[in-house]
Amino acid sequence: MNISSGLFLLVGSFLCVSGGVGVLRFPDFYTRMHAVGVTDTLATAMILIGLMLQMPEGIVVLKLIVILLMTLFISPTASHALANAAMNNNLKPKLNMNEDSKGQTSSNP
Amino acid sequence: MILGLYNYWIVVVLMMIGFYIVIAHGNLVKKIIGLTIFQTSVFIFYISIAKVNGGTAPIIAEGIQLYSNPLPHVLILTAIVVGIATTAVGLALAVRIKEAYGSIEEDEIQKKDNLDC
Amino acid sequence: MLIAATIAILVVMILAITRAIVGPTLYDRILAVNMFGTKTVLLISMLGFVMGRPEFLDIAIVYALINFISVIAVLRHSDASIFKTPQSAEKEMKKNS
Amino acid sequence: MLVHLPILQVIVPLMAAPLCLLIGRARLAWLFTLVVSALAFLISVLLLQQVMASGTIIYELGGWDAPWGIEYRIDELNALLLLIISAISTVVLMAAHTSIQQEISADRQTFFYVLYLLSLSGMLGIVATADAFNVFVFLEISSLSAYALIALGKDRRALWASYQYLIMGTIGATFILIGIGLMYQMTGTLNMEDLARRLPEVENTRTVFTAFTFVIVGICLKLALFPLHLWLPNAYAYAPSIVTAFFAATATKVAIYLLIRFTFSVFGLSFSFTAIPLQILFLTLGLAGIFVASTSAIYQQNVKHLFAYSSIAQIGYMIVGFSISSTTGLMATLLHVFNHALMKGALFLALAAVMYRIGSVQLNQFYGLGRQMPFTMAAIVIGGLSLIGVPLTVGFISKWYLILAAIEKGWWPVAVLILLGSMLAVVYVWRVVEAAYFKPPLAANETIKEAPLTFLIPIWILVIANIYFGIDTRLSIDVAQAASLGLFQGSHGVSP
Amino acid sequence: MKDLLAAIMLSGIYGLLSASFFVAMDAVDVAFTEASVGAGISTLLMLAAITITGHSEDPVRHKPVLAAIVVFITGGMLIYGTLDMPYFGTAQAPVHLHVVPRYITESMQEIGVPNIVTSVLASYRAFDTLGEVVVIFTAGMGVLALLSMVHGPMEKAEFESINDSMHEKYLILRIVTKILIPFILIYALYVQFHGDYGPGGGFQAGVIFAAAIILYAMLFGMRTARRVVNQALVRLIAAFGVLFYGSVGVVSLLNGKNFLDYSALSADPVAGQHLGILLIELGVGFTVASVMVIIFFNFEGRRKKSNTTETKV
Repeated sequence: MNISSGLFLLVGSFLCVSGGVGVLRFPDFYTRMHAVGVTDTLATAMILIGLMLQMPEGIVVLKLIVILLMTLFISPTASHALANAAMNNNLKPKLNMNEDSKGQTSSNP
Repeated sequence: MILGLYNYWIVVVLMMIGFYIVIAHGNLVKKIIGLTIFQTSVFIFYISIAKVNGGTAPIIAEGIQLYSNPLPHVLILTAIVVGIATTAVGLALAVRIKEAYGSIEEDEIQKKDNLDC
Repeated sequence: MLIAATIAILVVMILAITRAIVGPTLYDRILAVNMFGTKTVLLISMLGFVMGRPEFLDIAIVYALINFISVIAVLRHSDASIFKTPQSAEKEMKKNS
Repeated sequence: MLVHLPILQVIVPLMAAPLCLLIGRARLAWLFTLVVSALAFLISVLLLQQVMASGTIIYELGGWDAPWGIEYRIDELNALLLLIISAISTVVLMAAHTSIQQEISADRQTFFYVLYLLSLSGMLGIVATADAFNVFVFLEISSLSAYALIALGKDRRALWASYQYLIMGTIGATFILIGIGLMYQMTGTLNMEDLARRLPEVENTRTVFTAFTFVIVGICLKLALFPLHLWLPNAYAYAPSIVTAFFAATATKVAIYLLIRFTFSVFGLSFSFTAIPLQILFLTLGLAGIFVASTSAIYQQNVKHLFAYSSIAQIGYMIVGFSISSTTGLMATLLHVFNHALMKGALFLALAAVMYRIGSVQLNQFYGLGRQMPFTMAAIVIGGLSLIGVPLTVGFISKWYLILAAIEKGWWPVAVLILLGSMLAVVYVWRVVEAAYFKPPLAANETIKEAPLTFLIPIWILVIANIYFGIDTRLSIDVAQAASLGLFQGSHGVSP
Repeated sequence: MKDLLAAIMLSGIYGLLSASFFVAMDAVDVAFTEASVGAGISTLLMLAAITITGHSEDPVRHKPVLAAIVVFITGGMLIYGTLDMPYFGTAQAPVHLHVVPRYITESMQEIGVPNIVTSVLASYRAFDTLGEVVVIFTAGMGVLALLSMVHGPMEKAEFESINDSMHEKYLILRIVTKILIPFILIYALYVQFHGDYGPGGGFQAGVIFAAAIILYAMLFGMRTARRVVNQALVRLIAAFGVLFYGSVGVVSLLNGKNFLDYSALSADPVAGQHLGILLIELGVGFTVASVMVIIFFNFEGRRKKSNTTETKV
């Protein structure tokens, strides 16, 4: 039990960190969004499942499930709304990767 | 001594930041933000007082002997409410000032006030 | 393992704060804040287990909720302010991107 | 029910506030507020009697004994303050309906009364409680409602004044909160009596010293002690006239009470006056306040501003009496708290009447009003005389004791300076009198009539009180003396 | 940072961070409140405010030197004050030895509620909590007195059409929210009644309840929300909550006990305490939820006004 929990936590943490690095290193908003949106949901699920395996006690597991469901509901919705809003307000994705370095410098006001 | 008190020093630095924003910034909303930071830092200070090493949350459960001090928690619950109340009234005032003066910058309001006199 | 995961989450929180401070666009900030919120939910859940009293997960639920609401509020705000003064908002967008 | 008087004192206006919200009509709300305030006044009279007859009353809220629960502790000082606050509130409210109808739009009038009741109960709560944290909570109730009440003023400057007050007041309250936290950290208790018992053990620590400084600075911000007074003049000048009359007569008194309570009862006299050079500091600030504020008052064109600066000067007198730190000095301060409430209440109510008739309180609008509004102007004259300290008015009594206290201590220069300060009061009061009686009336104000009775009755109640307590000083002096003696005996570090 | 929006988001993060810190410091109830207030409600209010006031800040033109001096004196004073403090976390500090031991050891017998914070908050120091409720009520009244307005019919139709069209693009959000809201409300009730046993209580429940309504208002437009949540009724509930709390105290007065002495409520003192706590928490919940709604709706009402005036100009 403990080993599987540890495994889940480990994978979750790894995904978490990779998402974090992604949000810092990726060139523009949409790619960052991708990094966060993709890893976050899975990482959260992994970590929460890992925690569930830690302590199989009724109410705690129930609450963890509630949290899991909430994040699974909310996180993609928020990401979707965010991307939608960004798109609607004419925030252009960076399509040409060659201009990347140039864009990076100019994007910092 | 450093190990025993560093927590409080960090809180003091946070308080200073909040306090500085309140008195140095001219924007009325920014001042309110500073005020919340200032107050939140005071809350952190109170909660730090309450901590006992090795203690746990003050909700009685079997097999636990050492609890952290619940009294500061109670006080801070009240203080948080007071804080949000102040924030709400302060922001309401800022909104009204914006409507009446057309600005929320201290300097401009002061200038317009002097013209009124 | 719990400790390691907690540290990992803390690291990610720092990364998120960096992004929130650096910006550069509003949406990056919202994204970072949102991410920070989900990480806080995880952190709180972890802390409960680390400290041996996992029954306080209620707080994590509230965090998840509040996080959602504030993201919506920020989005709505940005919409409204763009609606209010179209020129300045566009200018801001140009300046930022 | 008599044993429950201390809590009823606070709880009656407190519970009345939400009830008042349920009353939609402004006129009914006013009547209701007036009745509630009168009830509070009645309770405070009974409390004072009870305290004078049988000493300190202790009331344990929730039935929990003191350091664990919150207790109310009413001694002579509390009873005196409760009496002042509820009495002034009642008298001021009599004129409220007429004045408010003109100054505040109809849909806000109910809120005005709700906030007024909240402010009243906040002040009463600060005075009645014996728990340091409870002080903070009620301080915030009274301050928050004060910000909103001031912002109800017609002029847009009221908003700005209120905002500045909010910032200063919140900083002050947060400082007090920090101070209470530090005290709590060193003693583990919040009850004032218990604090006083446990503080001497740790009084040489730097933490207690810091706690003391923060509490004092916080209170001084609320008190508008020179040089922290900058928020006060505008707040008083642009608030609705009724609010000004109420606050000028009570709000700073509550802060003075807190100052006395914390220095004498909680920290103890010997600590308070040796830890930092409080005596010389407050003496300097008090005297500086008297002169700077009185001088500024002379140059004001807005009469509300003028009397607001005068209030700051009067706070200076109270602080001087406080810093003398003898029974006579403290008694003079308490007397002045009582008397100043009477004079400023009368003066600002009279200004409210002028505001009602003319719609402005600029000095140049006062020309010739002596003939057109004889009773109102006579009230201003008597109030002004009292402010100066002319014999047969209350102002004389408190200045007399103040000078006596200074001489007792051998501080001749202070006595002389107090007299000089009074000369400045002559100047600014004279400016109003001159405008009202020795200038030809303005053409635009030809048709101005005397203020309606709803103003004249409360104004003259206060004016007559000004004269009555200037002649028959038994009540005020007895209570002030008892309170002052009680403070000195109760204060640890002093052999009784 | 000259953009207020960024500053507000960062202060929201500060709220979240300090709440996490509170959890680490064992203050679960405080963390609960700080999360919902510091990161939630106050961020919402600030956003609502800057929507009206604009979100750019002029560069500082003041005398930061003077401010810095004041701040450094204050900070130095505080650091000086910390020097004699008992070390962080020591169990021998006076705070842990006086007054509090009774709460920890006796509260289970005297009040019978496992959450010590709740027993202290709602019974030992119940009067502070009454003060707290009155503070929040005062804030509600203050905001009403400052921001409430009577709408003209013309103006109303105009701005509300604007307001509702704004939300059409958030279709998915609306659906998800529709699903979530009932659960949020149930959760609020859970927090309200579970406060005796775990973190939570009237205040937190009130905030969560209000958050659900605010969420609804944000996504479905103010007009719909106003139709669902009657403003006059909300005011009534706010007043009712305070009165309810107070009347619990008055009942104990009438039974010959001191104000807020719950043992008067029932023959068995412990049962009386339990009942009293339940009742006053309800009062707190009522007032807090309705005041939060009042505050939010009034801010929003102003925003529409400034929008329309600006488009007219």
